[in-house]
Amino acid sequence: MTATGAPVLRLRGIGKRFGPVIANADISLELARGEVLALLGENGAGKSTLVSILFGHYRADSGSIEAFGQPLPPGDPAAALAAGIGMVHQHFTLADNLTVLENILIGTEPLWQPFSRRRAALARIHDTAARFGLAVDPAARVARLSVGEKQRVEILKALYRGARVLILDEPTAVLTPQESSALFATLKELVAEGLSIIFISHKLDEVLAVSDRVAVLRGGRLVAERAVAETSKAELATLMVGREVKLPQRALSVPGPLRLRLRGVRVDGHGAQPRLDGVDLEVHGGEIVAIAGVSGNGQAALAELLCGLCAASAGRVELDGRPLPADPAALLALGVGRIPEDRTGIGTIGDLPVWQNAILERWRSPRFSRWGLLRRGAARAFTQQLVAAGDVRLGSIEQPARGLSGGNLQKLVLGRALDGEPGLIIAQQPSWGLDIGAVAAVHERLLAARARGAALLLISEDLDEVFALADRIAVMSHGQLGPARPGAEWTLASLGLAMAGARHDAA
Amino acid sequence: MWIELLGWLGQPDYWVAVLRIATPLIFGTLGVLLCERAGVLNLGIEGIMVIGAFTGWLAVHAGAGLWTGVLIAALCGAAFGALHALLTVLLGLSQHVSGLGVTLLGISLSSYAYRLSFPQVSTPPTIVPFAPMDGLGIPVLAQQTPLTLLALLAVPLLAYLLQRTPLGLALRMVGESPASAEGQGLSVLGLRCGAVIAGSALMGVAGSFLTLSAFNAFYFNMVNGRGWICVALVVFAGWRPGKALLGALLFAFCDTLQLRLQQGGHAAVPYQVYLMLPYLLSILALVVMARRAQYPQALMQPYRRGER
Amino acid sequence: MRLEAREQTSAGWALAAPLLAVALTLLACAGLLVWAGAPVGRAYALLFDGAFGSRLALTETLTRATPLILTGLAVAVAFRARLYNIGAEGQLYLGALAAVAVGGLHGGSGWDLPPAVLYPLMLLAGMAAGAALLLGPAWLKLRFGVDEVVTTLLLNFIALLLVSMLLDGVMKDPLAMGWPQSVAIRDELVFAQLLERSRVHSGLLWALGAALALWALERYTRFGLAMRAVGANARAARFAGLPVKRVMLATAALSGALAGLAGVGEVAGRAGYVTLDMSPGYGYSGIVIAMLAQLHPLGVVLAALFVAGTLVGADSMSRALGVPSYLADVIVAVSLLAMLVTGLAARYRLRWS
Amino acid sequence: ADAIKVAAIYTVPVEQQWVSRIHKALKAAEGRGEITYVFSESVGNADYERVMRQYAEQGVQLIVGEAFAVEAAARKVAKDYPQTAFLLGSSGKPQAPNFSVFDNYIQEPSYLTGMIAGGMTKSNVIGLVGGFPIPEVNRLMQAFMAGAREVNPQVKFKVSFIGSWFDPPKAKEAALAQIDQGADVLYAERFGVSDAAKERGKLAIGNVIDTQEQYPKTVVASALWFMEPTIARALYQIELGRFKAEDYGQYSMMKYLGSDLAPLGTFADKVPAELQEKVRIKRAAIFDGGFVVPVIDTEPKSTP
Ligand SMILES: Nc1ncnc2c1ncn2[C@@H]1O[C@H](COP(=O)(O)OP(=O)(O)OP(=O)(O)O)[C@@H](O)[C@H]1O
Ligand SMILES: Nc1ncnc2c1ncn2[C@@H]1O[C@H](COP(=O)(O)OP(=O)(O)OP(=O)(O)O)[C@@H](O)[C@H]1O
Ligand SMILES: [Mg+2]
Ligand SMILES: [Mg+2]
Repeated sequence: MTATGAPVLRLRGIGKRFGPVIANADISLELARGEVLALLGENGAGKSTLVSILFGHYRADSGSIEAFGQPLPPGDPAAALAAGIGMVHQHFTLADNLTVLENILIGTEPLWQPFSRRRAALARIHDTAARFGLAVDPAARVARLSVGEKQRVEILKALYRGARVLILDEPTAVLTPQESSALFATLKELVAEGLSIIFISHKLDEVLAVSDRVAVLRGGRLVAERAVAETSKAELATLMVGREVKLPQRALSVPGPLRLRLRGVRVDGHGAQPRLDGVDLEVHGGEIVAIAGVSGNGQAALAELLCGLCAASAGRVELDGRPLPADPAALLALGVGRIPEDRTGIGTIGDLPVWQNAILERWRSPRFSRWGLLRRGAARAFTQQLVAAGDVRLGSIEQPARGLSGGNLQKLVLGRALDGEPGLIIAQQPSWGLDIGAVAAVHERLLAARARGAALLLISEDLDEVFALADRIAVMSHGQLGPARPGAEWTLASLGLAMAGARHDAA
Repeated sequence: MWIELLGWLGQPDYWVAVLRIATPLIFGTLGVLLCERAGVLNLGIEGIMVIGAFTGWLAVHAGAGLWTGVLIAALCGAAFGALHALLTVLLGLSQHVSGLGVTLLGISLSSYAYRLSFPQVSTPPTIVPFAPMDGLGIPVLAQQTPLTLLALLAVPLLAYLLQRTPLGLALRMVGESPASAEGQGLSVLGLRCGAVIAGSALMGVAGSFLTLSAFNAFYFNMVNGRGWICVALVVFAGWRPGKALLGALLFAFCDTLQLRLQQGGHAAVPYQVYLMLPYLLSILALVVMARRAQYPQALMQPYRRGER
Repeated sequence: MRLEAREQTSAGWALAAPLLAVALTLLACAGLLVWAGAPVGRAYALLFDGAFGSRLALTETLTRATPLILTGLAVAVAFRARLYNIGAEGQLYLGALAAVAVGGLHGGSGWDLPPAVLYPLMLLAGMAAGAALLLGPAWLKLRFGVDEVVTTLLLNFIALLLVSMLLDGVMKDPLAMGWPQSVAIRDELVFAQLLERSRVHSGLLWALGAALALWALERYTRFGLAMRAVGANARAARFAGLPVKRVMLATAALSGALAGLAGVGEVAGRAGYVTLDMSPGYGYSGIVIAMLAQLHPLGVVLAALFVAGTLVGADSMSRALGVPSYLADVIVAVSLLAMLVTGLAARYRLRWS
Repeated sequence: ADAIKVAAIYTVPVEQQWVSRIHKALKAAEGRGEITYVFSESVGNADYERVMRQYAEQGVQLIVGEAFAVEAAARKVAKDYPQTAFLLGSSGKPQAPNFSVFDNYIQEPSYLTGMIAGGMTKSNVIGLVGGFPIPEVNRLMQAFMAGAREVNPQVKFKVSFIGSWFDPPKAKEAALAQIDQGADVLYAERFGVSDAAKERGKLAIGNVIDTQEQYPKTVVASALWFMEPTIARALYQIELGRFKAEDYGQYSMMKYLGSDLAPLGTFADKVPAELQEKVRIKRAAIFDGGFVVPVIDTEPKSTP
């Protein structure tokens, strides 16, 4: 994969502020034909902002963009599309209630055309899909697709419109290793056809494997550009964070008493197929058990069950020998700490101030309320302490939680869940979308909890994380859970195989 | 009583009445549906219908043709729709409040204008309304005015527009996921404004049916809550034009039945119970349909670019 | 041209916005006055005079504001928990009806209880009736996912028909010559007059008390926190262990009770008995007022005074000048819309690009 | 003498039949220079008392209006302003010293129109559409029905109330439903009924006002109400400075020229002569007291 000829994109002096925040400052970049450029940077470094400007979602305060030698009018996604730029957003922009076909077709036909050429469109979608290995069912409703399939639809959408430059904002954050490698295969095909790709990721291994060149942003500035061949993981990490990153080390631990025990657990779904079926699992104090698996195989049901959001229809779920209640409040009273997958949708309430989010799980506790009245002073003091201990970076604890970046929000949720030293911790994708500095911080805290004897159940699709943290690993497939075997008995390949087997069954 | 009921259902007259009562509801419901499919709740309908009823009638009274009257009602409805669009779509203000404000404005402004234009009347001035389409061979339809035919035609037309054309897809998309629409180069604000304005034009026509077809004069309070019924019917219909027609007909069916039951000498039950019937049935239907209904995901969510 | 969010809401604009809105309204409505051939300057002087310029004007504004404060609060608290209660109108009527059922003379309860017992009973009954009417839609929403905007809207019509039915039937005043009106409240239960020769009654104190209490509830209690949490993100609230359904139902009960209390006030403080046109849309105005106040309980008081004053003043002005009195409603509508728009200025600034 | 300052307060628009008669009488008095006249229409229940007080404060000498739904409040205001004369539509009694009442006691011409309707129906089904079943409406319908039965014992009635004072399309719809069920003469208590009759080529009987001009082939006869005698009497009393609480109800009766049967007009040749004769005799009997139309306030029901 080598770049040839004149640049397809040329960014000059791009600057963008959001109020007091300088999101981008004087960024100049070029992208060559057939090149894969990776954008790296900590959370909030300005990567998404930069590509949003490129695509016309935002209008830059300064600077200009040329695409294929022509100046690109600012702030106009239609113009970007016309110039052959396609974008796959960090958060999917698909309409759940519409079909795949409709999501792809939207905006591709003249608005006032009195009919829609669906048959021709279908043929073209099949063509494109076949050429790049992007199998999807055009008639399916998007709501029913898996995350990986949605990702493919997003890419198809861009390709269908004839994109020559494809921008992918953290495309692998939500994908399993299998899905990720399928995506990379597709990217290779694209580059072979002469497309250029800008690609944002926090996973350095991936970046090194896929891209030709890396651009590192820090605090909105372009701090370095490197050819992949001439750099290393360690150098990139240091460039991003501005200092060296130390990954936490997992000390040996001695498993304690049995805490959580599942026997023949079943959770019914909407259809005939149960979401969980005959699940057996044991987690002891002082150990981390990881559940790996392709998303959509029942991890969500397991998490819901253990977070008190749904009840088992058969089997037993026991905590310290007593049945586990299906009620979040009761779980909290028993000392279960929970870290949800979706920190903005479920973990926090964006409209409420940070301090109210911090005490939300303990709103009835006499520590924060007396005779129905809130003890605001105590709540604020508690929050300050949480923020300081977890290194949560924010303006003030009075600001609405939605203003926090994803990483900082995650640290807040983590602090809240770990407060009071829970004996059982359910952690779902705890480092999803975080930069390596933040990942290190999260892992450190989870390992600390293990060290003091807590039982941890880690539900994650990120195999790096699974290997970094877990004492024992079990694979979930089709609503059934395999045996939890010690981490050392697994290799990346064997784990991938077990998960891929699941996928095969599903297909 | 049941025999009597069957007797009524056998009469074409019964169905003539059903269709006549349903017509303004059909126009109004389609109008609301169009707005909501694009993501905008339009509680201005009650006022916009009054505006349509007033301006359409006023135009005809001043000498314009009936169809010109309908057109003017549509345009004035559209103008108030534009106001609602300005407030809710462009400025992102609360759709509830803006809608109620537009309703308040529509009603009070038409009352004020009517009183200034006709200060000294003792009986309301009348016009010659649309005549039934006697020439048409079809039994029940022949006793309706052309506006009813238009309403019936508007249903498949709107269904086709929404489901089968690029414009319809774009409208649905801005109601489902405005961010994706914009990501595909469409103007979310433009589409939403267009939908609100067009939907409001339909509401204006709904109003004009009352003064130009169902009746021949304008009165204060002419619309009398019919607009709110349309808002309910759209939910009932699960945002589908075909079911909206069904809902409007069902509502009109109850109303027609109610009028007859009252006169049947079944006086043991207070007449208010009959009047409640359509509302109660609507709620019941909502309960039955609720699980299956698919809300436009972005309904009532203002869209501002580059904000989260 | 586009709007850009301010980093901080501008206090200056927050104060200037209502004034600007009033100015815009007066400007916009001047055209209507000219059309009617009325002198614009004098008209507006009369408007102000009619709202606040005399003892009669002031007391009438307060009287009118009383039910508006309560319905405004009812809507504000429900909207806070994202329960879109459009049904305050029906709840108000049921509250009024329940008050008469308990406190009504001849043909009312007929209970031989001392007024000291009947009085609180009357208030409670009114609030319970209002609450019950909203609990239905709230329950349907929680249980079946039925949209409450529509159900509460429809229930307004049903409630009014129910009132009409009862006023024709069991609750009809036998001494009212067959008019559809309820029996009257017993004299001992009629709200005290706050000022001689005026209509201001102690319902105003109830309304102001309710506003203060609600403000304190939202700000200082854990239930207030739960309410806001549930309103802002019910899924997250459930995850955090909040009893979402109970909070929703409690909020619905609170909201309905406030609207019901408005009905009690109208019966016991002003009208004396229930009629079919007792409320000129107080429930709907409540929505407008709650939104003008941005759901803030104390703001509701100000917004209600503003709406009441505009209506009373414009009504009296139109009478003095012989302009059709529908102008009052036009002015209220325009000022509402203007207030909405100028309210943006505190949170956004205009950018030209 | 100076013109008397009169203010009227109506709860509905002045087009509404009932109110239009008061408005017309006052307009006429204004035209003759006897009074200065201001009015407020569509004044809601909650506002009625305020408007009364505002007029009273402005020094208006006579306030005319409808107290029906605001009886208690209106009487309170009258007590607070003893210098002002109040003449209000009410089903109640006058209240000393200054609160007089009137009502549209036009059951006599209603009886006569009933006779005409009974004679004109071919299907022997007569439809009646009303707003609410209140005494003011009931007694006219009852008189009308009694009149119809007198000439035609076989006649059947269909009665419906639309639950609104003002929804012409709905009234029309109700009337159409009655026509669908065989009614060929309709008692048009509300606006909208005559339109249904006209559209279907049926007959209608007017109430309070004469609308034959608008419906020359439809409206056979109407029971007219004249407010002029009532107003004249009140103004006369004020002029002399001796206005007091009185029941003005009788001034709406035929013998005071407060009501009458409208001329048959376009139907003069179409109504059978013998029927006309019967009506003429009955009318005379009412005038000389030989026949008294009973006042029945109960809600009229459809013939089962
Ligand atoms: N819509 C917005 N409003 C205000 N500030 C914003 C907005 N979007 C981005 N920012 C600011 O711009 C900066 C850059 O954000 P951006 O989303 O580009 O970071 P990023 O590099 O994409 O982070 P991540 O790796 O987490 O995706 C952030 O620090 C934030 O303060
Ligand atoms: N609406 C907003 N107004 C002002 N600042 C915002 C807004 N939304 C986000 N920010 C700021 O944007 C920054 C980054 O936000 P963003 O959601 O892009 O996080 P992120 O960069 O993706 O971080 P992470 O990788 O941790 O998810 C934060 O510092 C936050 O303060
Ligand atoms: Mg980003
Ligand atoms: Mg991020």
